[in-house]
Amino acid sequence: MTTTIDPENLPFVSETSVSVEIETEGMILNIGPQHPSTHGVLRLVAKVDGEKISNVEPVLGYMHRGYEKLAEVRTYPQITTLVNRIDWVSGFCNEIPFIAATEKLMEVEVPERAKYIRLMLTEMARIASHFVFNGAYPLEIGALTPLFYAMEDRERVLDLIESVTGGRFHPNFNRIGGVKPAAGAGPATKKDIQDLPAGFYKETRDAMETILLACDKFEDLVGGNEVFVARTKGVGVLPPEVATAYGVSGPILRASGIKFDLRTTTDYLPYKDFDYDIPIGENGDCFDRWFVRLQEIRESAKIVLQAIDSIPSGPLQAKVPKIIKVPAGECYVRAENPKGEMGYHLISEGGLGPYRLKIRTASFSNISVLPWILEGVLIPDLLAIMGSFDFVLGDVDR
Amino acid sequence: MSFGLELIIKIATVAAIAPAMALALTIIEIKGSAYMQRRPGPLHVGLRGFIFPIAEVIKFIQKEDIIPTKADKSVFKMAPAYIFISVFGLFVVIPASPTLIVRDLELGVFYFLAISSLSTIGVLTAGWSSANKYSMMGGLRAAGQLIAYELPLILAVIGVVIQAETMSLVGIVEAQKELGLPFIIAGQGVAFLIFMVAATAEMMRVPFDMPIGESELVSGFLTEYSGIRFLLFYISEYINLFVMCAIASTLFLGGYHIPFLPEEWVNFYGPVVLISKTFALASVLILIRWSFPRFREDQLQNIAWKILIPVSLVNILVTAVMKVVL
Amino acid sequence: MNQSESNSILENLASIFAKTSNDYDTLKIYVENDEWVQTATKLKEEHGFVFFSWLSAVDWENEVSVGDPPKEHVDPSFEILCCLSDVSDGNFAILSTKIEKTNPTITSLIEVFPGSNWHEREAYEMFGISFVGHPNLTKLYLPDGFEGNPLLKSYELLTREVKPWPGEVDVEPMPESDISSESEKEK
Amino acid sequence: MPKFKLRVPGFLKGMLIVFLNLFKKNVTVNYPFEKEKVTPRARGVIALDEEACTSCMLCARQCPDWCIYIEGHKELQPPSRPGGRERSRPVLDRFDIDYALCMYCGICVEVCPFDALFWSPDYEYSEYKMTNLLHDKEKLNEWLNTVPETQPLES
Repeated sequence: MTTTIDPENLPFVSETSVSVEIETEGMILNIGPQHPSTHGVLRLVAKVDGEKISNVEPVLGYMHRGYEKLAEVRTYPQITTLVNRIDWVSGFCNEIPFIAATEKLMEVEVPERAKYIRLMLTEMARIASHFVFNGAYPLEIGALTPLFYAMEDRERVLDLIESVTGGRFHPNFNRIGGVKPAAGAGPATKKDIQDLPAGFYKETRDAMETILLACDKFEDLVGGNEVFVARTKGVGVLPPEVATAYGVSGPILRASGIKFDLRTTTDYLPYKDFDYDIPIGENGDCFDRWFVRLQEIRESAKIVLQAIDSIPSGPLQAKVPKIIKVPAGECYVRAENPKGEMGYHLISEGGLGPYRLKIRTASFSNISVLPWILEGVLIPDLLAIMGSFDFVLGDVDR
Repeated sequence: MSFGLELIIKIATVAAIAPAMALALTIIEIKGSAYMQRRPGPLHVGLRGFIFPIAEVIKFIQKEDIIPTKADKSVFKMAPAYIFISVFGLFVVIPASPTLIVRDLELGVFYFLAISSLSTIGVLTAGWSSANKYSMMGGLRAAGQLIAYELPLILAVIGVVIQAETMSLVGIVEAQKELGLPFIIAGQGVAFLIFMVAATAEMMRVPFDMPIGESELVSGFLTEYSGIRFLLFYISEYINLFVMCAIASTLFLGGYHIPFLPEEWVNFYGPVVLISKTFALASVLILIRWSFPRFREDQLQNIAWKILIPVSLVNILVTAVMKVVL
Repeated sequence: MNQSESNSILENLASIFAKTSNDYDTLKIYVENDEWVQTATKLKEEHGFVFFSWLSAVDWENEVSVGDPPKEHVDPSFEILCCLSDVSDGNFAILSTKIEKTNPTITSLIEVFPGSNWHEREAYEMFGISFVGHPNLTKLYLPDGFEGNPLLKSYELLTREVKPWPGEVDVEPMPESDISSESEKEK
Repeated sequence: MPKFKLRVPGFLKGMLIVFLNLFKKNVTVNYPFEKEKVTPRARGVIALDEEACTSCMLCARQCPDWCIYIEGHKELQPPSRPGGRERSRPVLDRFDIDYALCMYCGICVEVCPFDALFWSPDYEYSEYKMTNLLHDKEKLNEWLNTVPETQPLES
């Protein structure tokens, strides 16, 4: 389409707006499964016009392990070991909703001390998961050192989890009806019921103090940096109604201004006995998503400190039959995972294993909003936005 | 001594100094950044890791040099040469003392600015010829960035030239000697900042390393290079760092001159002073590299066109007025 | 969910809809499959259930080749579940409808909740349920050349068939006959 | 324009933090030469106490990954009291754990009614070939002496 210029009133040359559309056909850029910043094996087929992305189509399934099918061939204790491998960054939090669902169906009353230990380890896993984000997100944007400081603080928390449960990533510490009672079930070991190791309280208090200091350091090192603020402020704004329509949950939803945290409505963990506030962001951009997670680390550290002071003593596991058969019934339990809402819809027909287990993971819905939010965005921003969604591919592909 | 012999000696010294300085800077960068991140860095290479760059050079030399099949072979092979030449060319004008200089050109500054813009061609051809979408984007980004930051570099240097009334680098250092104060204090502080920001962008170091943005473009125009070609890129990056800091210290920090040392010995302490000032500047750049994220493409251009150039023009105006007044 | 405290919303929900069940703190609303979209929009507009949590299906079958069959006889059909929740105090409701296996189709919720796009694609490839009105109903997880719907109860797990179960091997009985009868009993 | 309040520009604080870290002690452990202290409860490897095992097959059946292979037979044992009947006692022939498949969940250790399986925090048993990861009962017995005693507990 060319503009026709009539010779009489020739406009001043500089004002002739060349409205000839330079015909550029877009390029299909394959931000493939093997890419430094896709948090695992996610493939984005992006139609790119110069630097601007016209549309993005995520291709999933590279990490699909078929958990819902596996759950149908396993017994209940075996599923708890299977389930904490879904979101491996926060291993402990995946088991809680499944255990709560089975306990609800079996009407088992979990002792107080076991609930407190579960709550403490959930909050520690949340701190570990948010530290991975705190380290990896500035790496997406180009800052290389925060990753090392984040991993250093995270090691402290993982060592604590390992000293209690024996595993750093996959603790497998939950049993139906409470927490792992003893190293073995045999007569010799029955006597010494395992509990928190000696000196655990003191170590946890020091660790939480250093973590609170680390959060302030991160606020200066990353949040204060003008380049980081320039790269994340106002980038990838997610309005609240789009977030709820796509089922985005967790820190991303709270960053968009909705004060909704499943921890306030859970009844199987004693969150009501602690006072913590829920950080929310104002305009739902990448900076808010980063800042909400940083404040959540502080809240979780405070919760763990309060939990240590007020932990009751008592048994660790309720009376549960050796072979667990869950009575027929159906129930959906959801919990506040570090990534968002994680829920298990358990349909049991009284057999050794569940008839059908629907696993609702947070990152799957969080990612489904990516094609909407990545319209017309520059490539460097694509990474800033994707990084701020903090997803783990195990969570997405189940 | 005939001109030819003198030329050979000078070329030999430059050919010896440049890689040595590059290796020294690599050591500072790698071990320094490791300790900044509270890890020991390379340890088992020898001397607790301090001969790591030599090991790296040998590693790259014996590595296989892959040329992608669809690549534009001849251009692909020549690309590192452009950058290497442009970086080596800059050694001509760096004065280690009034006499210890390859060739004291009357238009030293003009020569320096002309040669330093040669590397844009090398980066662009490298990006284009490796037939890979990511490196093509890296190459185009590099072209945009280098050209955008040529201008503030030149305008910042003009302020110095006005104040020193000469274009030859030795003359500039002499001017600072009479003034008694290095130019960074005597009126050219703003120009120093602009020069350093523009130089960081020229060297494509963080926070301007969009062309080699590892998290997006895998490693920009360097993606397809390996073996000795990558080594040429790598070495010339560090020589470029040394040269830019050397020229910055010559123009702004008084080069080989220190106020209270005796004049006669300048041939002996001159190089040491210049190198120490250069390494100080380089370690500041290294510290910046490990504590800054990366700018986005359009922010990068905004800074160049909307902030650096206007400020450097104002700086020239102020210097010219001060020149007339004083 | 501590539904007991905030059961005011759930009470009037139970009253409005015909068939609901609320055991184990899970409110389930049974819906005919032609009112599937209207119920979702009603819940979204009137009751503030704006959060689209998830959508999936259950394959009710009597003889199953994987896991153990349902306790009492059940007529083979697909049950489609969709969980909606509000973002104020965390109440959620699960819409459920049954469709026969002969022609497994249902209208898609894409207009009401754009987020159901991927959930429906997953249900399509895992159960073979086709969603009318879905923009691009293609495979989400499975590679393109994959046939069959894995989450159906009739789809066996190959690895479990191929490898013999280590628990199968038993302690061989004693060579003499009289002892062997006693060990048979105690196994 | 947001109120422009004079404060130390953020990136200087960031650079100061990175610079101060230059002098702090390294946090990394130089693995082959320095070893990190492993917590006694770490689940490194499963050790087998051969005498206690009565090859009741419970662990092999409960293992989710099917990675425990057991074969045993029964033997007549001389009577404990003179004149008593010989007891038949199950003897273990083969007890292999395939560590290439094992996911360290610990169900076998818990479900064993005779305290034959224990956790030990030893983690240095990697092999060059995956098939060598199938360890027989002698190797599992060796690990028995790396099993720590029961540790003191919190109140």
